Amino acid sequence: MSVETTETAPAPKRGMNILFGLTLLGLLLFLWLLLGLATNSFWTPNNISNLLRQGSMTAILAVGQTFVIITAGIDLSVGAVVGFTSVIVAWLLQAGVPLWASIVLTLLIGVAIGAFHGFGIVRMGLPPFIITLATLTSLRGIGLLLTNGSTISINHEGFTDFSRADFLGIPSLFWMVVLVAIPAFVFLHLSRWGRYLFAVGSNSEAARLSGVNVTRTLYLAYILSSTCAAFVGLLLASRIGIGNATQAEGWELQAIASSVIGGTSLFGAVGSVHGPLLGAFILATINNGANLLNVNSFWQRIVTGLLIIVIVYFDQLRRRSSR
Amino acid sequence: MSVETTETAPAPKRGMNILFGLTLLGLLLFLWLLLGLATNSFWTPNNISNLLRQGSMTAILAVGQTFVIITAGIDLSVGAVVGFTSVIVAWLLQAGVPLWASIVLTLLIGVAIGAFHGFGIVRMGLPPFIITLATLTSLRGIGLLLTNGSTISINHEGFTDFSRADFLGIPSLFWMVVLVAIPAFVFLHLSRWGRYLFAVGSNSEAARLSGVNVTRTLYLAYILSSTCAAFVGLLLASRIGIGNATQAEGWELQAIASSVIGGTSLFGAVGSVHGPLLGAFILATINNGANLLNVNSFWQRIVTGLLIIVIVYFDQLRRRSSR
Amino acid sequence: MSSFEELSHRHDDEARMAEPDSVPRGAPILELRGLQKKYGLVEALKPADVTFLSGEIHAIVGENGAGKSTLIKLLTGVIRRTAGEVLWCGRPVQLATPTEAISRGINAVHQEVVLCPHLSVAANMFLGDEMSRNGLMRQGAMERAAQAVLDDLGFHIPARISLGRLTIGQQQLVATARAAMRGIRFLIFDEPTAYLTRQESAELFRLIRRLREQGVTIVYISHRMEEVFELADRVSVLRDGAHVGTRLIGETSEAELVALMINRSIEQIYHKEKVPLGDVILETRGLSGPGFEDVSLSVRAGEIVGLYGLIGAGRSEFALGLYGRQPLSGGEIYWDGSKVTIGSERAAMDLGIALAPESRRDQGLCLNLPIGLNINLPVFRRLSSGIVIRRSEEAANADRQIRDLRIKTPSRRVLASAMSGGNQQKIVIGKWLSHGARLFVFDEPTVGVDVGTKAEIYRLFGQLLKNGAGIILISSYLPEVYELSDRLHVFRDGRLVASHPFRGASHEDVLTEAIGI
Amino acid sequence: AQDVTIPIIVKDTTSFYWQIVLAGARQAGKDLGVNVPELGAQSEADINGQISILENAVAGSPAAVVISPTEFKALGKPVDEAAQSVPVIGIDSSADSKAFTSFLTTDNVEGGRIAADGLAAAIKATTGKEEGEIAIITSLPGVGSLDQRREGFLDQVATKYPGLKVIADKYADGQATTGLNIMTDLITANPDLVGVFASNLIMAQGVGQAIAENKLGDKIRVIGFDSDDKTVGFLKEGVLAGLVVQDPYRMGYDGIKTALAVSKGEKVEAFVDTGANLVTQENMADPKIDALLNPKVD
Ligand SMILES: Nc1ncnc2c1ncn2[C@@H]1O[C@H](COP(=O)(O)OP(=O)(O)OP(=O)(O)O)[C@@H](O)[C@H]1O
Ligand SMILES: Nc1ncnc2c1ncn2[C@@H]1O[C@H](COP(=O)(O)OP(=O)(O)OP(=O)(O)O)[C@@H](O)[C@H]1O
Ligand SMILES: [Mg+2]
Ligand SMILES: [Mg+2]
Repeated sequence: MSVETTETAPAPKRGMNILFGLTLLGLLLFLWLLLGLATNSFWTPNNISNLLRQGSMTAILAVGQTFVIITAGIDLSVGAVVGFTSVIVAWLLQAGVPLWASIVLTLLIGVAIGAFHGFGIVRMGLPPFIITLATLTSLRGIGLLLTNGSTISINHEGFTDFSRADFLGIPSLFWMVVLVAIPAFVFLHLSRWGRYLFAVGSNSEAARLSGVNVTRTLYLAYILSSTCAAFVGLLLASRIGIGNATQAEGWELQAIASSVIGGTSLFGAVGSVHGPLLGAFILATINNGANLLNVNSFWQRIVTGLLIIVIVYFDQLRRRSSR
Repeated sequence: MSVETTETAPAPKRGMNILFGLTLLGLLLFLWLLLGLATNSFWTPNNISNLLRQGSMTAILAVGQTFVIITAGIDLSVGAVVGFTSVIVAWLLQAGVPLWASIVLTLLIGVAIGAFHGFGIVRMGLPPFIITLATLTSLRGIGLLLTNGSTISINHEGFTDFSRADFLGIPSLFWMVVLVAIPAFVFLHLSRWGRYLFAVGSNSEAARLSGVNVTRTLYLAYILSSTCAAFVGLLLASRIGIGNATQAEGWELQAIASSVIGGTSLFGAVGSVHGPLLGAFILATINNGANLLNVNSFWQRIVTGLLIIVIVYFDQLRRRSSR
Repeated sequence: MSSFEELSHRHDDEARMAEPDSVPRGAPILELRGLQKKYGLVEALKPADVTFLSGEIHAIVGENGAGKSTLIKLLTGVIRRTAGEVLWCGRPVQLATPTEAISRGINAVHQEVVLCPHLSVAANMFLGDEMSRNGLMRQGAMERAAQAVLDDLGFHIPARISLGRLTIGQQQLVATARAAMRGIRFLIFDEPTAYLTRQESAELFRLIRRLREQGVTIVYISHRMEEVFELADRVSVLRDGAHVGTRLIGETSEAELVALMINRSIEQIYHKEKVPLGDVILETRGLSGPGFEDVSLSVRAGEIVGLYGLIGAGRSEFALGLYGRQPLSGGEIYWDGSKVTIGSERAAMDLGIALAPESRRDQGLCLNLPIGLNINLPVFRRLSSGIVIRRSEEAANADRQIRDLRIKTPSRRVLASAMSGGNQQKIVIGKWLSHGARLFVFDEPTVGVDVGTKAEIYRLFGQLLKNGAGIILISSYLPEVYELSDRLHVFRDGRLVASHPFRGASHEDVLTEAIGI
Repeated sequence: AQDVTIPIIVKDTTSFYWQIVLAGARQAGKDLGVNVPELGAQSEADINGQISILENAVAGSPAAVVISPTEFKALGKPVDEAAQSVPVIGIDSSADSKAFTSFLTTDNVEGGRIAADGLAAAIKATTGKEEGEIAIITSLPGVGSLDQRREGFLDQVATKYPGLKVIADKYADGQATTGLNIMTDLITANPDLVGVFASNLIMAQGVGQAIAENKLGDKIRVIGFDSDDKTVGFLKEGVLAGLVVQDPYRMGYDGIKTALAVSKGEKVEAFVDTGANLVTQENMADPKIDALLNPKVD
């Protein structure tokens, strides 16, 4: 694919990113307004809390995934990493390892998995799709082996209470999104490493000849993605109070969908931090609304699929017209 | 992925394809030899029949998937299409539609789904990953809605007996692979349309400038993939005697893995028909062997993941060194 | 009849069936009436009226971004016109798709090579027009035919290997052979000699003249004035998307064309600053690596060292090896007199080496990112304090390069892909000017660059030299290296075969050394 | 008109078993004039999904909530939390919470034991003794109720049937085809296999198909779990030796009925066992069993 300009995602004009962010925000607010009119329960503090909690984990995964997609890669393993790290933290806590150490070790496992992906891609020359697909398969197996197919209970009260707690009236899970999003924003949009991610995604040879350490940049992207996934593994373990290797199945696709709905281009070099966040909460709102409206869960799937098509289509349209 | 030459798979030398095919065949035979030594039951006619049956469906899916991957696309929906069409054929047979008509209608549904993908990619400008992900989500929903979450039994004896039948001592399911593979080989390697698939995957702009109808080529690739999936849906329905929308979950990843193990490049423009067939039967052999050796099924997952890495790595090595 | 003519004949018959029109030699074959193209608000081509006569060689000249490639893309059905009319043999035609253009016998060799790297050379030449029998392709026949055509044209390229294995220059030749096979009535060349050496250019000119003899109409776009005067019958000038005139070649002069093109005059193109030479900055001793062997040369402050050679002579490989992109297999590098090892691109940059690579598409630019980001890419480290980038400096640096190099863009935020070929080249150069260094390696820096900017770039070289830098100039354009280099090295088959001081040998001698006869 | 809302939350709406539970609940809603939103995750393994659905259901301030917790430990706290605002009625499986107002379960561990008994009886009927090699195939790892069935089965075999040897303890991936493949390979590798426990509907379908394909119904006895047309058909043909059948319809129906009573402040039974039964060719004509095999799903 060396000579095609037509297929490259046309890049956004000045302010386009922000404008698209606003369009998405508009869509989200519109959905909220609609649900507020259609149900009595949507705008209750309780439900808003629920909504924020429900979107949080996908949002964090989607941010991590976005780093990888910007480099024109993909990380299919994030769901498996979430399940696997939930097992790890449960296992550590059960073994009596102090909370802080369990958390640090779990995150380090995330770093290690990301580094392994980086190694596979950079040193072994494997396509990202394949190496992360392989990890996906193997990690679930290892997690199941560790637990012998069952679950590990977590009896650390402080840990399991965390996901239910509020701070300033906002669920702690949502605060975790903020905790991830702010440094992620600084990193991607304000620091030079963020620029390097875009450059590598656009043309890694040009980036390399410009002195960008392509190897390090790729490692970084995959490590960030896996670490975000490990962090979500911690949150999930806290939320469900157990470690179970089969959890979070298919979350990688949700994360990718959120990211793309948020304007990330799968061809690389186009993306932001706020986009995937909005994408994740749009998907969460659809599910939440469908539950409140008592929509058949099968219809929910159909609608989600259609909505992905519609949103991404309009994103394409907007970009094309702004050329 | 538009501007990098470095990332495009290096173009294979003449005869390379065949050589790689032989390497893979060697690997497959080696596995068979090993299993023959390790177990008493591997080389029984019964087990060989089973093995051929077990690999058949993935093999057909992988061939269809390969057409799409050669155009530098991907079809994530094939698993969902298999589940969905198994429901459709069960439903038609239950409603008393004659067998031939049920089969034709089911295959036509496959064609329609593929055409929809083509439409989304060509006309709406959606990335293949996204449109097929959306179909995956929606189709499962529609299938579940049709069956209300349950299964539809198939009482047509001839239909369900088919998958158990043998012909010349070879299971009919494997004959179906032959039935698909021969025209697929002629199409991909000997006809000009096959060449256009490679051209579009290599550089769609160049293909367009040469007068290749890129639109039609893309439609063709996705229609072939979906139709293969619908065909597998028929075979699955025949084999398990039910229609159930949640079946074949994750088969898309197996098909993609088979294809890539068989030497197809996810960057497009590199692939064959025999490669994915061998890939599918290698994966089937791993599962069959693990069952015969009574390996813990969790280990099975781990080994599969590792094997994918190893095989694709050696493929890369071989290609790089042959530059 | 040569195999090449046979093949074009095959097309000829098909085309005649599709298009019974024919016009006598010298009569208008293609007429543009108010042809216009807009990209959003950008008017890439203002309503233009141009007439092409059957059997002529019609040159088109103009500055970078003047709209030349746009015109070609309109004629070959790559893009659709915004307004206007095209008459083919006196009748209005759509030219909406490449297929339509090809079926009328119109074809082009585009500025950027557009072929499929994974397919074989033969498959590329026959793409979209395969020989087949009973629905199956005749692969052997196509390979033989393609090989015959390539041999006939004097291109030494095997037809069976993958196109991706050839150098850009060789790929360009394949594209040429292919177009010549198909564009049997109207054939357009968009800067075909950009990546060709002089010898190859000569081959190409012979081919073009031969085609004209067969009655083919040729449109020839180039920034090299001497080529225009050598080849063309008539010449049209574009300026800022507008057609500003057409002249018979005998009735115009280089000065007039340049004046029409840029609306100002330039005194001298090869502007050579006389800078006193300083100390040796870089010295290589017996450097070897993939594609080159045993190269020893040195560069002093204030010196331009020219590397000339044919395609594949190993100059680019030498530059990449020096720059740490590819591992060296032997030899030593001395920087300011002390031995160094350069393990990575970053190490080279930190020493003070800058490399403006050969292929802007593959190595030079992140096409789907903004111009500003491209220009700043090597210097983000300098533009950052701590973690964050100082955004005002980021903007200022990009804007300065855009201004200095006269990159034709409304803003630094426009994507590099929306720029014309020449403007893209300027971005690549701007990137390294903003980085600054003590040794600049320019690999084919003026490919596709218009005369005005060329002069500008040469003046910049002078500036760099005065600041105490040294330059390695790699070029396949002999007049350029010849006139600018303080020392000219000739490469052949990966080895340095000859060296001359400034104007120390004639053009012919240098060429002979490069070819090796 | 229906201003009383009682949502029912099942484990997996894509499974037939849970559709029967929903059908029972739906009927109860019609009979009692209650609005019954039918909710549930789309996989028994999706714990987080069920927690979110519970949260959403409670946010709608219903009169009560009926739930079948997908995992014992994980749903404990969410149920505690939900019970602070509405009465919670548990069905099918239990959770680590004391907040349930009432509880209608079938004991899955007990179901596993029943399967073991059924398998032993079937093997005895064919070979004359409770001896030989047997296998268990679990549809998916990490699913609470399947774990409990496996546990009950293995425990019962170990304590009561020393002659039966579990030579394979396999996990599939929730796909009938995988069950089928595992079964055919087990047949190949273990010619002495006499019995198999396929612990849910999908596995029973796949395993049954393998037995039917190889015509081994009289040599390898298979006990399945839950029922639908397909597996009942297998039972009739003798491909399957027995099915452990619960009463999902009643669970759904009584769940809503109990919840309504609770919401009106009436006193209800704190614990009801709806039971599990072994269905074989002999007793399948029983009216009571027949009702279990043919629930009124619309
Ligand atoms: N896809 C596009 N979108 C927007 N503007 C474009 C696009 N392609 C070309 N342009 C603009 O149209 C103008 C004419 O470009 P064109 O490529 O025809 O120039 P050119 O004469 O071939 O220049 P060069 O000698 O540098 O190749 C330029 O200003 C360019 O920036
Ligand atoms: N990775 C590689 N390994 C081995 N040989 C290579 C490699 N890449 C290129 N070559 C060969 O090295 C030779 C030198 O190519 P190079 O591009 O450096 O020539 P050049 O003098 O710069 O010519 P050009 O005019 O094409 O730029 C060519 O024959 C090329 O085929
Ligand atoms: Mg141009
Ligand atoms: Mg070169």
